[in-house]
Amino acid sequence: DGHGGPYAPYAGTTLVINVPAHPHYNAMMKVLPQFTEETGIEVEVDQLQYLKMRERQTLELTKDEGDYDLISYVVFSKADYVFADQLENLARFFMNPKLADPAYDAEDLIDGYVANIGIAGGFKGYLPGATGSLFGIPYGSETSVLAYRKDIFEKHGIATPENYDQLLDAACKIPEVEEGMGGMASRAASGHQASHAFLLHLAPLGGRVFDDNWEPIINNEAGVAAANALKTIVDCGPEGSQTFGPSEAAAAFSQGQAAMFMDSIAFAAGFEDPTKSKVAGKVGYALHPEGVRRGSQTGGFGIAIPKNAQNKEAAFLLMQWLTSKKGDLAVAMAGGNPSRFSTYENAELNAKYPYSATFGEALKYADPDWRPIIPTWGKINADIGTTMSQVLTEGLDPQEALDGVAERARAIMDEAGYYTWQ
Amino acid sequence: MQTANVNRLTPYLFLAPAAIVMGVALLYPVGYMIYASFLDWNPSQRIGEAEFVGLRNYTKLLTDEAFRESFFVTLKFASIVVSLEMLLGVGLALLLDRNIRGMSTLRTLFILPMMIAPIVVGLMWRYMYHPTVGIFNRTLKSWGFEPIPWLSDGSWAFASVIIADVWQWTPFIFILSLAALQSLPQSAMEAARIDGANGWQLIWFVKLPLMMPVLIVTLLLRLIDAFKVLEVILVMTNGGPGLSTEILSLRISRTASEFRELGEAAAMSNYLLILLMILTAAMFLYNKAMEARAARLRAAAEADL
Amino acid sequence: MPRITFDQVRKAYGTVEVLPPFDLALNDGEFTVLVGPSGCGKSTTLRMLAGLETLSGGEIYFDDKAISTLEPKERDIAMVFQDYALYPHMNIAKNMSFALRLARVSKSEIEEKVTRVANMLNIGHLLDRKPAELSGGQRQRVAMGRALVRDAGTFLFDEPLSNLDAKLRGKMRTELAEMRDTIDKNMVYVTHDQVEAMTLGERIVVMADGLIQQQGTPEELFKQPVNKFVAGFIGSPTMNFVDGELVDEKGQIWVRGDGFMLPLSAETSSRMKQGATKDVTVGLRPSSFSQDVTTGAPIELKVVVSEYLGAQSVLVTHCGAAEVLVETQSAAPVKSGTIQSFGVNTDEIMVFDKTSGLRL
Amino acid sequence: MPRITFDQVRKAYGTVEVLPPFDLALNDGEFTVLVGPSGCGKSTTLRMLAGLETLSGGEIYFDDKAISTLEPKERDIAMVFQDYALYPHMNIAKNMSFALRLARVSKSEIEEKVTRVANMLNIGHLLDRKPAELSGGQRQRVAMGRALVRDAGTFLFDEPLSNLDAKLRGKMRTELAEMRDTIDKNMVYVTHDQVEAMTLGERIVVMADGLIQQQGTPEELFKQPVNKFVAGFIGSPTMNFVDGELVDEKGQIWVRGDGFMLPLSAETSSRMKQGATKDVTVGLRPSSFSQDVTTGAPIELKVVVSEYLGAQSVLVTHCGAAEVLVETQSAAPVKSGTIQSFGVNTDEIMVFDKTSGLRL
Amino acid sequence: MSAKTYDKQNPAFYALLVALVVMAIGPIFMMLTTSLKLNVDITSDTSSLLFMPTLHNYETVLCDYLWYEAPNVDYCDKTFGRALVNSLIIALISTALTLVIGCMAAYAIVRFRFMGRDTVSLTTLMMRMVPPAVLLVPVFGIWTFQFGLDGTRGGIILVYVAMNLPFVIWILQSFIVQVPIQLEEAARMDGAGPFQVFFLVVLPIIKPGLAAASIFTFRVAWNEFLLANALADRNSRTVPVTIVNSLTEYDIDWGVIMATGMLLAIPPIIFTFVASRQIITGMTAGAVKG
Ligand SMILES: Nc1ncnc2c1ncn2[C@@H]1O[C@H](COP(=O)(O)OP(=O)(O)OP(=O)(O)O)[C@@H](O)[C@H]1O
Ligand SMILES: Nc1ncnc2c1ncn2[C@@H]1O[C@H](COP(=O)(O)OP(=O)(O)OP(=O)(O)O)[C@@H](O)[C@H]1O
Ligand SMILES: [Mg+2]
Ligand SMILES: [Mg+2]
Repeated sequence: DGHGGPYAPYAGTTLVINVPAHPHYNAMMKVLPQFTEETGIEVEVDQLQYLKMRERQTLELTKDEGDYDLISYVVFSKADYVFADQLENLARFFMNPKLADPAYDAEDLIDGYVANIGIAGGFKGYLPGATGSLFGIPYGSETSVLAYRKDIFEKHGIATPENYDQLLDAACKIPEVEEGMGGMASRAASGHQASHAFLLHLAPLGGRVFDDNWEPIINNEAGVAAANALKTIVDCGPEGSQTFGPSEAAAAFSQGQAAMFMDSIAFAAGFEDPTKSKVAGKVGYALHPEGVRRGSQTGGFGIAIPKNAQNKEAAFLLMQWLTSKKGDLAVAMAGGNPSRFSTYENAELNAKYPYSATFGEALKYADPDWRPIIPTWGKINADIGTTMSQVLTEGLDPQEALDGVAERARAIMDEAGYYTWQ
Repeated sequence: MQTANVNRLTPYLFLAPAAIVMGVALLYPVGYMIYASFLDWNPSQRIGEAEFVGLRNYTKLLTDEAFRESFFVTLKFASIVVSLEMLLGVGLALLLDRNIRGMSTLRTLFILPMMIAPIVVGLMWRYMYHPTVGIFNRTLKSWGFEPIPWLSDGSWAFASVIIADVWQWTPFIFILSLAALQSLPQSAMEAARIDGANGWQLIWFVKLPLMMPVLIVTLLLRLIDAFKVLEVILVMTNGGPGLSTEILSLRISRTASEFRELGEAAAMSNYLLILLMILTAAMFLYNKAMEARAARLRAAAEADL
Repeated sequence: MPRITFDQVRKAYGTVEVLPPFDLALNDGEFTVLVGPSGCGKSTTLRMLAGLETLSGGEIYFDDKAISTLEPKERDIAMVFQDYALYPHMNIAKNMSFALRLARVSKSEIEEKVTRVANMLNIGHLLDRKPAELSGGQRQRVAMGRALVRDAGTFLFDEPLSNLDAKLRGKMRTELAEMRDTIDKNMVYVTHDQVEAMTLGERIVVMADGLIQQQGTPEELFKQPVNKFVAGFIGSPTMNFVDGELVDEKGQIWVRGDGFMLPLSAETSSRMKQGATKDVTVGLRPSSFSQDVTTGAPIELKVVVSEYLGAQSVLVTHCGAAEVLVETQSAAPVKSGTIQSFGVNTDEIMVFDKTSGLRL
Repeated sequence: MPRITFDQVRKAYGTVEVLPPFDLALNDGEFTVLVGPSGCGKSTTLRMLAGLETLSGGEIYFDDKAISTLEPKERDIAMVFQDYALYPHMNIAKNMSFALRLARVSKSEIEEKVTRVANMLNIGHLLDRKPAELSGGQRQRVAMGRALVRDAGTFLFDEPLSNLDAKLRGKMRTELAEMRDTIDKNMVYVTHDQVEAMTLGERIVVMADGLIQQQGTPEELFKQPVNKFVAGFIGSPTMNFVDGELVDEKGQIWVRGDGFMLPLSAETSSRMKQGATKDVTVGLRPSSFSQDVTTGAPIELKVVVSEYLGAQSVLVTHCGAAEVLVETQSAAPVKSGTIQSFGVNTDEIMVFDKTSGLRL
Repeated sequence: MSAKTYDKQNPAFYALLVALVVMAIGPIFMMLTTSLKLNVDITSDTSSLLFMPTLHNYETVLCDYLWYEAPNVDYCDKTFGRALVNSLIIALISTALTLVIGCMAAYAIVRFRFMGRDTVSLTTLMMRMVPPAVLLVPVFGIWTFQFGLDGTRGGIILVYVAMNLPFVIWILQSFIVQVPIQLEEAARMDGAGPFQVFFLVVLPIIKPGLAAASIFTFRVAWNEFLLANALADRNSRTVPVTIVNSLTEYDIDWGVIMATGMLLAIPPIIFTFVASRQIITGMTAGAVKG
């Protein structure tokens, strides 16, 4: 029915895709009708909370015939899915002239994201390298930026923090000068959230979880510095910070209970929505401050085609359409997070979302090795999370805490066979 | 003899649907789970691909500090909530065991908390415990008190979780105790009054001992459920801060989905199962023995008259 | 052992008055039985005495002391309940000693008393058992023992035998009667079974519908019932009532009814003369009939059913339209369907006012 | 109305044989009562007949047809249960018509039958009520009606009166007796109450411990019991048993025991002579005593308890160490504690072998 | 019954009673009020009991089922309405099936002395002990690879029936033992076959037990989350699952959550009011006689 070209054979197909409940994917929902209109391919969306989505996919991907043609996966699922051989290697599709769009311009994709989310099999197994190949494409990827209250900072003559010293100073100064306001709202809830918050500071302060030989080095000075930084931030943060998940932290910021918020760029749209936020228009955005280096979060989601998908070609077409220049711009305009440099440079977008330029700049420092994406990560992540939570709430000494984490992590790694070749 | 055949088959016919359903959808998975506890199995694998590791999961758990910690938290949680609930529930029942108008409506109101989905209960309390917008801290602040770190401090979080559970499940004990109280033989109570017992003596020497069988069953049911509380804590604290509220069932669920160690999760729940079964079996055997003794002696009594 | 007096005591539940104001005096040391059909208020009376039920009006005196506001334990009473009300969780020894323990009696004294009473009641070997491990009769004895051990001034019994089967009930009744003769206490005994009342009571209080109908010794009640209710209630098989009218024939008063005409004894006649009533109900006890027609006034009855019991037979007969029970000392069954002649002992004929039911 | 024959029927639960093999023939159209103490196997026998219990051996014949493998509904039997077993969720009409409805009898026919039977039993006005809304006696009648409506050849009753109170039981017993005379069906009636057995049974089968002790008419059982068990079981108050020995003095045989020496009647004596036993148990019915000492052999008894019942008294007396019940037709209560003389009707003395219990 | 009298109590007792009631249903009431508030009111610092009640949150939740275009619902998540239908179907069917099957089994166990009551009670307790978190993966695997029931309502119903059966059998047993065996014998004498006896005589008599059991089954089937989350696909998802899935990390909309929670709580609350007497007898029968 008039849909010509590469899409013709698939017109009328219904694709089922599984995506998280996330602002970016809410934006995607708004552009999907456009895809259907252009291609005649119907899309049904199954949206889930992202951790539940991960659980669901874990089960779903073991089936012979899956329900989903295209899935969006959390970045750390890459290791599990690829390791279990549950994702299609995208080479097959990019090699297929009937499917691959020559104008796709893969170079334009933000490389940190592609390395972090899309590629597996290279350096350390989860980073690019000669042996790596592409299993997914970043979509709804995020990095960390610093959101701060321009008005408050101006009022008290505080400069926008450029480095960690300034950041921590500001964080603790604000509660003193502005009554009832915390310095920075941060995630800190036990488990994944606390771990995430810790990692956020670990990379800029020069730390890593493992060295290149898989020996845990999380307990070196940089690690302790990161833990201390997090503790300072939480202690100077708004009331009840110790249990904040991202939503509570963001809410604290958007309700004016904190002067800073350093987390994913995905929250920005919420802060600027006056129906939900009291701080709309008062927020400034800056790069993640520098520690010994710059290294902002790489995270968010990628999209991939499951091995057990039933309409793989059509799914690829959708994937390609969504991540194409046009699709990326469209989703960005609808409030999503672009994955292409060109989109961030787009004038129209910058006009609509003034913070886009800053975000584009921040992306240059996105650190693909921000966290190790290996199958044992889930356990180590949880351990870091609970231990950090103990540091934050029970006054556990950071060095001691991290030594413990390192020791347990080594045991886990050992069991998983990472030291076989040593 | 066709009819005779039908007769002999009848019990099986009545039993068959339940047996089939339970066998297929309950025993089979449970057996599967027990088998799984001997495997190194991650959820991306099919069971056939998992490696058999014997008792490794069990021995590993014994040395796993987090597991031991959470085992301890579980015991602490279960014993505290159950004793609190028993105390409150039985106490309230004793207090409210009066002939007052509207008792049935009251009872209905008291049932409501336990009819609400655990997920919703968790959300509700999480909202109430919210450091700033929650009703508790708001009230405290408006009365000029320091807000309390309900969920952000280990001990407070543990207490908060307990409060929520006590809120939801005290009514259960209350209602069972009240029913038990109201079905106690009235004349035994009157006899005690005539024998000179005052209010407390009546409760202590007559009512409580007489309610004991019901209380024991109630306790058992509550204990088992307390070991299984999951959603409420998951939503409220997700086990935190630290491991302060990470009870075993939460750890099991996290081990399965977050750590992706199905074998270990199965081994953990088998530990829990064994603990509970020992408790239950002990109680059952004791009951049986008492009943048998009573029956024997009564038979003897009837005979010698 | 106080003398117990009910003074204008009444009881109402809400607006329903179950016991209109009544007086009742129980003599010191007497075995009094309250008897009456179910629901007539016997238990309520007893329970007010025990202090388990509040009074709606009036006062109860122990000697001269008003006790209606005292707690049960302050009244010095012991009670045996219909369902025994043993404490199921205590063994027999504990059950019996509960009151003593509450009263902080010394251990040795408790032990001594319990042993004594238990042996007296023949339950000494059961002291370690729980009530559930006893048979009905044994439980009954324990309930009794629990009361006896307390040595209270007044003993109350609320239908203590009604949960036993017929054989055991007979046996326990005899035991109670023996106890009555040996223990010298106030005893108030409630039952709806007139046989129990007759065999146990030194004094019987017959109640119906919350009203005391008559009180007196068993013999008085049997021989001199004040009204039709008492006459019908006491005695087994029950008295036959047949409608009739009084006929005065040459100074001899007769009662005449459908199928019979019986002369009244001189004593009864003399009382009849004063009353102007003509329409009466005649009361004839089944035992007043004799197969020997010569021993009394003759009457012909049609035997409908004959219940042969061995030593005697109970005949269900028709006298006109009315059903009349006749008890005979027959050595052999009587054929039903036949018409038989009997002699009626005219001394035992009672005459009641047809409307008020009062005995004339 | 088949003739029912039990042929070497036995019943065991597991290894416990509750009914050893026995034969029993029930005559066509007769009202047979199975009587015996609790647990002797009466219900089991009845239930095997009904088809509710399987036989462990032997066979039951209806006329010449073996029926032991038939389902209850194929046996043409109706049964009235002890606790009536009315369906609580159906009203009376529905209760009575349940069997007919299952058998797909036409509506009009059901209606007609139910109405007829209900009117006959005087429960026509209750048809719309639920069983819970009826009194005990009414329920009893419904239970009867439910059986009658079926018009079965054989009616079984398992202690249908035992749940009623004494008064009602007497009344229902009379009604049953009338029904027995009007309805001409096989009826088998189980009870443990000898009074019911005596008054209702045309033929009585006395059982004990799973064994049939004796069968016969009520009179036969009362006058000619084959053993001590039957003698003690039949008659109320129960027969007194006192140990004694036979003494032959100049052709007259006496029984001598602790505190008495009684001559035997000629007829009894003649049978005694054949037996060599000397140690015997003497059976004396309470009704065999008379306060008129001249009417029989004299005996002196110490009255322990006197139960005054109005028309008669039952005296509990001691004869040596043995307890002896005496029934007297006294017009006034007898004082307890006194020693009284009685005349014993020697014709009614029974003598039993002390060890086997068989009547001599 | 109108003559029933009540004891008089002193005012302190009533005060205590009121306090208890407030404690018991206060949180529920709070959920209700929160669900009637706008987000701005909910998260604002200044708490007040005076607010403009609004149905906005309910409009958001039920947007799919509104007959009008709700003005302030910018994005309509169509899944809630479908989930509500799923929940109802699943809860009702599984309850009905559990009752029938459970009742038959309980009957067989009580009447035919199959295995002891104790075995059943023990099994019940044991089954109650198995944490669903552990069953999750085996159940998913078996349902998917062996039964092919994954993602269907039937699959979820099957688990719920199996999960609830032991408890239902346990509770119903105590009701069935109370049905006098003579009733059944009477029915047999009246010519009824085993199934007629069961359906025409036993079943109607234990109605209260059935009602009580149904409430417990319904409660579980309606509220269960873990297994439903694993087994349901997007078409068969139930309400608890949708609630959890609407908790994003980016912005917790308390108003909408409380509204959803309220909607989820309403059916059990209604059930409770309708059948509270039965719940109590059921619980006590099960517990006391167990
Ligand atoms: N709590 C109560 N409320 C209202 N009426 C009551 C109450 N208790 C008893 N009654 C009524 O009071 C009357 C007398 O009851 P009571 O128990 O004294 O009778 P009773 O003579 O002992 O009977 P029974 O022989 O059946 O025990 C009855 O009509 C009864 O219905
Ligand atoms: N199901 C059973 N299993 C084992 N023994 C049984 C069973 N049913 C009955 N009995 C035993 O069989 C014997 C006869 O029982 P049955 O019920 O026939 O007595 P019964 O004469 O009817 O007594 P009752 O007058 O008490 O009804 C009793 O000793 C009883 O204990
Ligand atoms: Mg009474
Ligand atoms: Mg029987």
